[in-house]
Amino acid sequence: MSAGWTREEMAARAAQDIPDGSYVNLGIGIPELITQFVPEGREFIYHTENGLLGMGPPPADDERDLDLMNAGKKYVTALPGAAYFHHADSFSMIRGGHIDVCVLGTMQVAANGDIANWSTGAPDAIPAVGGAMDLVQGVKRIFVVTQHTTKTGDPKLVDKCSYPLTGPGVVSRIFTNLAVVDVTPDGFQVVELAPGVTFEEVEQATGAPILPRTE
Amino acid sequence: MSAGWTREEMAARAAQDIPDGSYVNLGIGIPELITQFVPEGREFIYHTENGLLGMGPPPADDERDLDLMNAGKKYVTALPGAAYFHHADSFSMIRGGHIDVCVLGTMQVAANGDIANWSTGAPDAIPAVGGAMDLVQGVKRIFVVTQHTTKTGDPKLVDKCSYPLTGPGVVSRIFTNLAVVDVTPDGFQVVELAPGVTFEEVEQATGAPILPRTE
Amino acid sequence: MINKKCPSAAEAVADVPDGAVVMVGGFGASGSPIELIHALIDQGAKDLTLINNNTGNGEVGLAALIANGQVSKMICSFPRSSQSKVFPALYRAGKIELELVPQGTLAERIRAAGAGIPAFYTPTTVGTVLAEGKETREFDGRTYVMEPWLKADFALIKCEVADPLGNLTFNKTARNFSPIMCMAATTTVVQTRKLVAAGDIDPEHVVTPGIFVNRIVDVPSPVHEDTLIAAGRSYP
Amino acid sequence: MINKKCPSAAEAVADVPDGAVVMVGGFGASGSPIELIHALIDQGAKDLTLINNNTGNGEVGLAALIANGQVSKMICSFPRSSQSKVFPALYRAGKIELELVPQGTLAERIRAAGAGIPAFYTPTTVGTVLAEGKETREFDGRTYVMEPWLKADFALIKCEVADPLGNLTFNKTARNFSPIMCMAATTTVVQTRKLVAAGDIDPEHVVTPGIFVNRIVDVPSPVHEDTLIAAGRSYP
Repeated sequence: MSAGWTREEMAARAAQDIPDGSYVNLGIGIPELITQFVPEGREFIYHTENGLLGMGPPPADDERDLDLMNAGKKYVTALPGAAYFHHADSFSMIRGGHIDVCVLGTMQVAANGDIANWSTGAPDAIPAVGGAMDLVQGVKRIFVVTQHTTKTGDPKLVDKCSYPLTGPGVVSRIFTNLAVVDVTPDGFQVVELAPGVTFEEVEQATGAPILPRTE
Repeated sequence: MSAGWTREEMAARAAQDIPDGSYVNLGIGIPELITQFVPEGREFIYHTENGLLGMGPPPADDERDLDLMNAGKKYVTALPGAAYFHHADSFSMIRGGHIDVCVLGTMQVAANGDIANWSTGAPDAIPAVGGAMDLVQGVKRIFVVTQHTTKTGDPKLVDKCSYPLTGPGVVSRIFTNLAVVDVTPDGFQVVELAPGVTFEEVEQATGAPILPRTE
Repeated sequence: MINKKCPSAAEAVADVPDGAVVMVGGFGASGSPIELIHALIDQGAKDLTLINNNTGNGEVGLAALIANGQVSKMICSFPRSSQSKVFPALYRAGKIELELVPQGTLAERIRAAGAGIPAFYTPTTVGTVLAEGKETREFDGRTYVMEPWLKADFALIKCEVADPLGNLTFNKTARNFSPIMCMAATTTVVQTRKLVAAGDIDPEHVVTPGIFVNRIVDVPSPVHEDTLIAAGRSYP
Repeated sequence: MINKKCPSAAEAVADVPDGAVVMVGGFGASGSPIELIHALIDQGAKDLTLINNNTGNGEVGLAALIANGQVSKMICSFPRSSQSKVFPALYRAGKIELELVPQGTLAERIRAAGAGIPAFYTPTTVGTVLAEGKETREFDGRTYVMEPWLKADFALIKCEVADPLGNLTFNKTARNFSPIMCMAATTTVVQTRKLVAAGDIDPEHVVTPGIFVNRIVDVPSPVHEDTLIAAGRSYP
């Protein structure tokens, strides 16, 4: 399927739905691209779990500070007006409902808003959860940015997650390469189709009933 | 009774039992005098509930800082090496068992270590507890410094407190004008008599059985 | 650029509704946001639940707000002091409700609200009348009381330095309850003695990160409760 | 004058017994007290329970301590990373136990230990396998899980500036778990890049007050895990 949004376009589309002045936590992968697509006239303040509010872009290689990283353990910078704090304060921001938007990648997301993005549940896997379970329970709005299907073509938007949950009923909106999809009381519903993509194509790539956009 | 210790001597005697390097919280009244009687070669670090570790003596009148007070709302100073912190951190120090010694005044203290020093329980009294209940539960050792009897001659060391408790079974040692008294599994026991005071005088002024000093 | 500055104390407290739960920073006189409290007196919201360690002194600030009949309930640890007359009189007359909370439990309940912790266990009050009716539980052989979080609709806070993003520092023991109250209120209103540009506060020295602050009012020469009382002042 | 300075890292960790619960500050490489960890490798205490967000990288620091067979149990939120090989191999071989704790719950359990709170409720893990077997409870119609405090016998911490009383500041995101671990351990051992006189740290800027610190080791030029790994180093 050549139609649809690129990774960059998915991030840009997600950025459109983040209000000006939001406190934002970005997961690893496509969500990180959002910083490059902040809409004109808006400003987001980035939080990273390991104790920084006001995170800036990566530094030049020769300006790295080994003690300034993000939760993904990548080197970052601090913008004017930044603040450092310890881990209990950092997760107070998360669990206390102070962060406005969290944008995550995922393995699966279900029609009821369940998300599974931390473990395949394989018996030989080393389980590792990090801050994902805190984020999905604490942040006001959970966005997911993800390819609509896996590399092998399996749907990532499903009726029920087969992988262990990160949190139940927490996702509000999903941005894929094919569409913007809301989690509604009636299940998935298309909000917007990517250019050149039909509702039928989305329906076929989705592992659960999905409603067309309301006219 | 003219024999016995003065207020200053009671404070000085209590100070003798505080180890060098202790973190100390002092209640209002006689306990405050302890700062004047720190034994030669020892150093105590004073904590005050409203967010200061390293509290120093009162300032000269013309050097008062209106934003630098202690929990008794008196103007104080901060010594080199002091630290300011917020109330949740301050009571983490208390409740988390980080303060070594708390010296309190009291209305009553019982033979099992119960202390009552926050309310007479009178129906028209405005109840006010402050940090007393946190201190008695959280600090490692609770000392009491008090006159042995009330102004009207009633015992303050009693079999059972008639006033509402601040905390049950928390007091370890009591310094009065007549004696130093331990709370033991067998009840009150004299550790030391004030100069010119007999055990019988202490016994008579005490509202509970009291054991003489072990030879 | 994000700028949380609000033109005046009056505008900053204009939307406090009747019946609101309002936290007020300060421990006694130290850290009390007098200008914001007086703006709330002018604004006139009624039936307020007030959260502060004390109940104010003299006839200014917190005491004046209570005297003005705007407060129906007080949540505090120490409602009387040598200079507090307003609250005791109303309390004895049955005109104001009191929820007495030990100081450390008050602080921890406020912090819990800010941290998304609905309840926790504490040894404080075990075996006293203040634990009556409360759920207790043993951990490792010791008894603890369960305490719920304590949230507010508004927090009125005084700080020393603020930037437009809401990063704050405080002055000495005027810090007290203020940082945790900033975390626990839906809308946090701060009066600052000094307003600086973003970046002027070292990120290592920020006490309250801006995420916990909604509105900033520039009050470069704040009055101090102690000074007002010494001068025999009353408000309004 | 009170002086918590300890002559060497070796002396500072000399009394860590076999079977001790040891918290180690740092988030990945940032804030990891390499010199103290290596001293603990030299010291040789066994059967340790280690608490850290991760499990170390490469063959230095935390990973080297685990590789040396001194750790029987790991409590962490994220035990694997691109450069962690030691823990995964031992875990798959059944030679090391893992208690997986979400990052925010790990931080809050540590903070609770320092604050004298034996248990608290959190929404994190509700509805997931990590809540299985745990007590849940509803507050205001939402379900929460009860979590216990997490204490340690020792904490090994890296800071930026310390004074002889144990007051500490940290460097940027190297702060992470360190301040709360200082609170939660019976004995807190800190390596500092800079040791200054009492009073040289502004009391407003102290991050960890000295009451939470027991021993300070002067390590003016600490090695950094990332640098050691890039150089292909291993320890011992």
